[in-house]
Amino acid sequence: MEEKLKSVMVIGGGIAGIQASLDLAERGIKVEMIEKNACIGGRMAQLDKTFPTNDCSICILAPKLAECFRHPNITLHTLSEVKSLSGQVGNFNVKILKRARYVKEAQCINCGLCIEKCPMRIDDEFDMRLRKRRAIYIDYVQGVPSIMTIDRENCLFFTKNACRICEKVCEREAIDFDQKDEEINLNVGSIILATGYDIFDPHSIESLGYGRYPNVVTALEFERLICASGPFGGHLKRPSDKYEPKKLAFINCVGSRDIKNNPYCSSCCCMYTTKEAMIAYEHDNKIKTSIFYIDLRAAGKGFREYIQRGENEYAITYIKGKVAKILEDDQKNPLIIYEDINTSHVKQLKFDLVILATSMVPKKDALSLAKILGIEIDDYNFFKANSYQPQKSSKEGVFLCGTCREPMDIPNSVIDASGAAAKAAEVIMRV
Amino acid sequence: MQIVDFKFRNELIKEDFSLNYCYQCGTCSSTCPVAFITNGEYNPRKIIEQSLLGLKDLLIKEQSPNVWLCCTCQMCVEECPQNVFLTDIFESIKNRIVLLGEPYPETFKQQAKSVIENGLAIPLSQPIIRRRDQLELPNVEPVNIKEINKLLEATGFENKIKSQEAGK
Amino acid sequence: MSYNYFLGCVIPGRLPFLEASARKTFEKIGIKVGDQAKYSCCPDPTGVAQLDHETFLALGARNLCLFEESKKNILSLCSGCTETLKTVKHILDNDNEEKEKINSKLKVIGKNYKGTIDIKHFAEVLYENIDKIKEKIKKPLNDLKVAGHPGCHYLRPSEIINWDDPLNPKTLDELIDAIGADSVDYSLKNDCCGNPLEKSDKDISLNMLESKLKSMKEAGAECIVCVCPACYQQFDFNQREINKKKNSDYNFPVFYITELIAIALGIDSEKLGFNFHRIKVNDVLQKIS
Amino acid sequence: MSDDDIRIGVFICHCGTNIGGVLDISELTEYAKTLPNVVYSDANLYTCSEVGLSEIRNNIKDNNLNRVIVASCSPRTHEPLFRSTCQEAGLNPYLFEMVNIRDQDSWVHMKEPKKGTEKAKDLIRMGVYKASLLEPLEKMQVGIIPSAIVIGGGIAGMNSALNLANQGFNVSLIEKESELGGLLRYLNKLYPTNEDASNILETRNLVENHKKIDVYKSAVIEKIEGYVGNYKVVICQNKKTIEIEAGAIIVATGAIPLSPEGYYDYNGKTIISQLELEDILKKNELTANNITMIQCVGCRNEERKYCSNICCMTALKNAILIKEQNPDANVNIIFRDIQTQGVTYEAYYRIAREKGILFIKYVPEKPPVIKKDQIEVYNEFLNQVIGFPFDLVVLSMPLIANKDSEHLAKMLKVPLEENNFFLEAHVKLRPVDFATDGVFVCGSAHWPADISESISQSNAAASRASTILSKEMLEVEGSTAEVNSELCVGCEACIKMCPYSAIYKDEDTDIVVVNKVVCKGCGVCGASCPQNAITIHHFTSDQLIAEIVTYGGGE
Repeated sequence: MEEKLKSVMVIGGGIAGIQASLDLAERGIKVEMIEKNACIGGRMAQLDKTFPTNDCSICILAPKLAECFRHPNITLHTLSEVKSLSGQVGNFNVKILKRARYVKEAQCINCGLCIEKCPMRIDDEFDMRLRKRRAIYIDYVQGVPSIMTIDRENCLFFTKNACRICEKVCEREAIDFDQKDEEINLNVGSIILATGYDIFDPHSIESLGYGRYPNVVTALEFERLICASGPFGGHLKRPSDKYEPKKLAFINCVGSRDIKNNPYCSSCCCMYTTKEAMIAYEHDNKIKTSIFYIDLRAAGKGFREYIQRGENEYAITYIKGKVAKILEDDQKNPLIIYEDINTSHVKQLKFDLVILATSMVPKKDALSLAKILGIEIDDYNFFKANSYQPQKSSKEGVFLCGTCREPMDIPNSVIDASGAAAKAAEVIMRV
Repeated sequence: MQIVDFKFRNELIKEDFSLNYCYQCGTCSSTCPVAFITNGEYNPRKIIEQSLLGLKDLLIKEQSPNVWLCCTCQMCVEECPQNVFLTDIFESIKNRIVLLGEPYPETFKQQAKSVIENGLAIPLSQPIIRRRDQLELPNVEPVNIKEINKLLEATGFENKIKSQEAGK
Repeated sequence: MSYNYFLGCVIPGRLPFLEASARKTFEKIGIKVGDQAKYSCCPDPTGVAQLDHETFLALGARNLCLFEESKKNILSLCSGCTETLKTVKHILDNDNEEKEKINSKLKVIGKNYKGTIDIKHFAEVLYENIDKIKEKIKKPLNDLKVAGHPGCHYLRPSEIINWDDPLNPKTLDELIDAIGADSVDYSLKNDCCGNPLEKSDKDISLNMLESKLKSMKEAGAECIVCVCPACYQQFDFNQREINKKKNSDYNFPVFYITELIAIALGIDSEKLGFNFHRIKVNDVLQKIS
Repeated sequence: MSDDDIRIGVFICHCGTNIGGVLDISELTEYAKTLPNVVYSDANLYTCSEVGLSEIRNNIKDNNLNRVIVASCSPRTHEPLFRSTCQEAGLNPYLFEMVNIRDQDSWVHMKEPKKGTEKAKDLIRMGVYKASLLEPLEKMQVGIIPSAIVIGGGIAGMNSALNLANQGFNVSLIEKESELGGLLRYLNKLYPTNEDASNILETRNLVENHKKIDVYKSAVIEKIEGYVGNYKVVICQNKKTIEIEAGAIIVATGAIPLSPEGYYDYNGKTIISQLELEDILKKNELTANNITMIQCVGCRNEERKYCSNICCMTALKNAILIKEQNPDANVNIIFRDIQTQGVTYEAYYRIAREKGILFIKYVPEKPPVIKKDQIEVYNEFLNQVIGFPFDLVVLSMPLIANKDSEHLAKMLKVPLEENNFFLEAHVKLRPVDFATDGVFVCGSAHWPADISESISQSNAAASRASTILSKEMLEVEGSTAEVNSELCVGCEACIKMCPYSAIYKDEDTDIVVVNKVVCKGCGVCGASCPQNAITIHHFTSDQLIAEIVTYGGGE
């Protein structure tokens, strides 16, 4: 094995970043993985199940998390962000800002004592604010690295120089308030971007009532509502009165294929709304679901049969007709007004819970990261990829994979990630 | 069976290019208050589809769905994800119905006659003038009708709106 | 540049008391608005515009020329007129071919459109002077429950009207709250009152009105406020029609926002011609004065 | 290993609510303690998480366990993880037994938690009895030949060959036709950039001139032998047989368009296929003015349920090209669901509408009908039948699996799915790998893919292959079959039965021998041997009998 091989920096610790890192590490190339959050796992960790196999998401992600965390060729930098880049392909110098975790990584065994005692209650981003977390927290139960992190914006010590209960209760003295942010300089031969995506906030689409009607939720909020590690422990309850909903409506293309919001198609909403409808049915087979769509897009392997199975075995009704107006009755039941284009009747239908499949949008910091790395972005802030070498960015030696370049589903992100690893390996082996 | 009329379709597209962008998603018919009240009998999406197919008979002669039921509230235009200007398209269809002498609601003709004769949709009647004095409102110098008629002659408004009752 | 009124047809010709409340309100808050002679029908965006686009532009452009000649911006008392005049200005300012065509027609009556004046809805101007209104409040309306109805042409098409949020409007509510009333939130606030449909299908028009009234009632409104004479007519004249047809008992007093502002500013209600309202407004007047 | 010093640790998993929501975990944990040789028993919310794994490691050390049982989910996804965890704690990975109380218990007995818990006790007890008889096994070491074989010279095959060669590996590219390029040779322009297909065809020169790539054209594969790291492929080129060795094989045999014969009375003149239209456009011979394309011809029906992914964009591309050439042409696309996912493809669909292409939605129950000079179709948007003239109809045919996929699959011993496309190991976890190690797939051989998808997948396959080729040695499973030479009578029943043909006869001793590297430990030979001469390590007869007996079966 050539020792003098340059390493590759993988920015982003979601499924794409993990797959790219594992491929490179398995082929003997060292990887510096940069993850902004306290744990790796990215968006996929928030999902309950994944299509088309309906595996539970964490069950197929956890082994990869563990493998990635323990792999000798992968160095994991969590709570870290890229600050600056110099040099060129084969010899990049990257400055990383590693935020202090205030927990000694070697000591903490994720026993959870500090969490019990911490007085603070903060909206839990991971659970889409459906639940509270403490100032000392772990992103999610199976998070890797499985150690706590102190959120200095909300911790009473940092805000009011008080409390420090966690320090007192910790039997392994793992808390260390004196830790400082540190800057690290890394020299790498190639860079892979796998920074993932954010969710489009449907507040701006007024007539759907998101934010005004409690029982109109986004698809990712639904994933948390129904997930075993979610706020209701796997029992699907609706936010307004914790009633277990029996009639669900999924609305596709919310914000997508829309010149006024995101003109592009987010690729996998038709599939994941079917999946979510299936899971709901599995929880309670008295549930009836309707999916409102424009074009039902299921072109991947086994996808069309998956949709047919949804229709035949999971009581899903597919209605062609985009919903533009939602009202609410006095029991907070959303009332959908839609045209069923098949019969061209315009009707109002009452549902217990409405789920909006909102578009995938680039991360808020995609623009600044693109500037730091000197790579081009498209009109919507996705990183611009070469048409016939989709893993190549506009800059030599910097590669792209996953939803940071275009909305795509998990199978494609995994393929993209291995593809980016191959291109990066080409550069490393040439250096 | 309806035959697609590409010539009429291209005419409509030339006048409102945004018609092309429609992919028939149903947002307009979902947000349209009249479509909801008439359970889809009045249907903006269907009128757009007929325009895309250039179905001149349905649009101009049979007028089904009846384009005159559009209450011009512009909700469809605000919500359309492809920026199709439906209300303008419906307006140009109605203009064609009038121009081609097809039947249209009487009330529009009455208002047009009043504009031709008085320059106002609602001329000042005596009781109203008395009320205006009671309310100490200034009387506003009336429009000179000759100038209006000259202008309307230039645009040929009068014979445009004369629907051929005789012919029907 | 100061304003001249564009009164339109319906207000001066059928609802002059609304004009009275507007004039007195603007006087009270110190905004001088002149009168423009010889203006014609704007023409009605839901009427003439549907018959012939060219006549629509020509008549509209003629009105704009009058204001250009007297170098006065337009302050319109009606949402319909506002939409027409703003649309004509938008088309002529952005489409030179159309502008030449219309100017060739205007040459027949010695006029030429340049595009030097602007158009404002009266509620825009009131909203821009909301602080003046608040200063001059004499009798706040001790949170009268008001169902504000912004109406369609006051907001849309937003590309042309360019005022407030076309799908979630706030300016009318703020004006109502500013004068001490309580703007009630009801589900169909953004829906059309149905008036333009009177010309094509009276039943549909009444059905649209009825669903709005039902939603206002559920929200506990005591009266209705609007900013367009067409909406005013629909609410004031047609509640009786619905009660006859559906034997319901809708009886909401209907006001123009300027009428309520006038009372809040302490203007004597006798001079505002409330007696001309079809639905009696006395018990609301009791409550607020 | 005598009976008394066996020390078993049982780790029971909640798996969130998948198990914990149904079975009584604490009852199971207590029950496990009562079983023979069990010295430690505990539960975890997620055993596969880092917390669960470190608990196993620590307990192996602290309680010096020499057997570990995890009662949780399916070995298929998590056994390798738990085995390597035991190994890290110094325990032979084969002294580990997994008991599936999720897929085979809690998931199927959701409505009967009580009975489910009892069943889980039986399963755990069987696991304990088997664990007591487990023996340590060693993993085999296998040498790797650092070169690859790519089967198929289309864009996918060429690109994966290029990537591997640029990574420094020797590649043999085998193409059955006389030239490289595959379907790409018949394309006129490529979406989404509408650039000429010949630009991408340049890849052929890069491949043919690359010093690390040997290209074998007009070559047919006769035989494929060997196993991961040591494949031997015999090909026949112009009647000459050549033997090629490689450490990994990439299948990139692509797919072929379904023949339009028999669909909408195709006649090759006024009713043609998209591929024929490509040719006409390439030669600039299009004269028609009223062109109608029909989508989903011969697929998304009972016979072929799938959507073929590339036909919508192909139709849009050709329709846009026609409109650019002749703006007055009337181009219509009769469709069911336009598949233009993503940023670029959706923008392409908008450009098509902008060019004035007319889209008409039909329903499968009422397909379009082609009359003498007019097409009639029930337009779902209008709920009415519409008609319009045509002088050219273009049928968008789906891609179907290559005819010789079945033969290749048998030689490679890899599975096909019901449409005869190659079946990958796991659609999400290992989308370009096969279950058989060392063999990978990319491009339309796996599923209909367009140019940029094929290139992404080919890079992915190259990367996956490089994870093997970059190693000198490879560890192979220890739980394989072994023949007891005293008992074997050489009847060869096992050789015929072995699905991986991992058994061969030693000519001089006339006794059969198992090639441990190829053997997957599936147990078919053991079950079929009349002499009971074959033992399957980790699933020996006495281990299985112990499980059956403790479950309550007779001797």
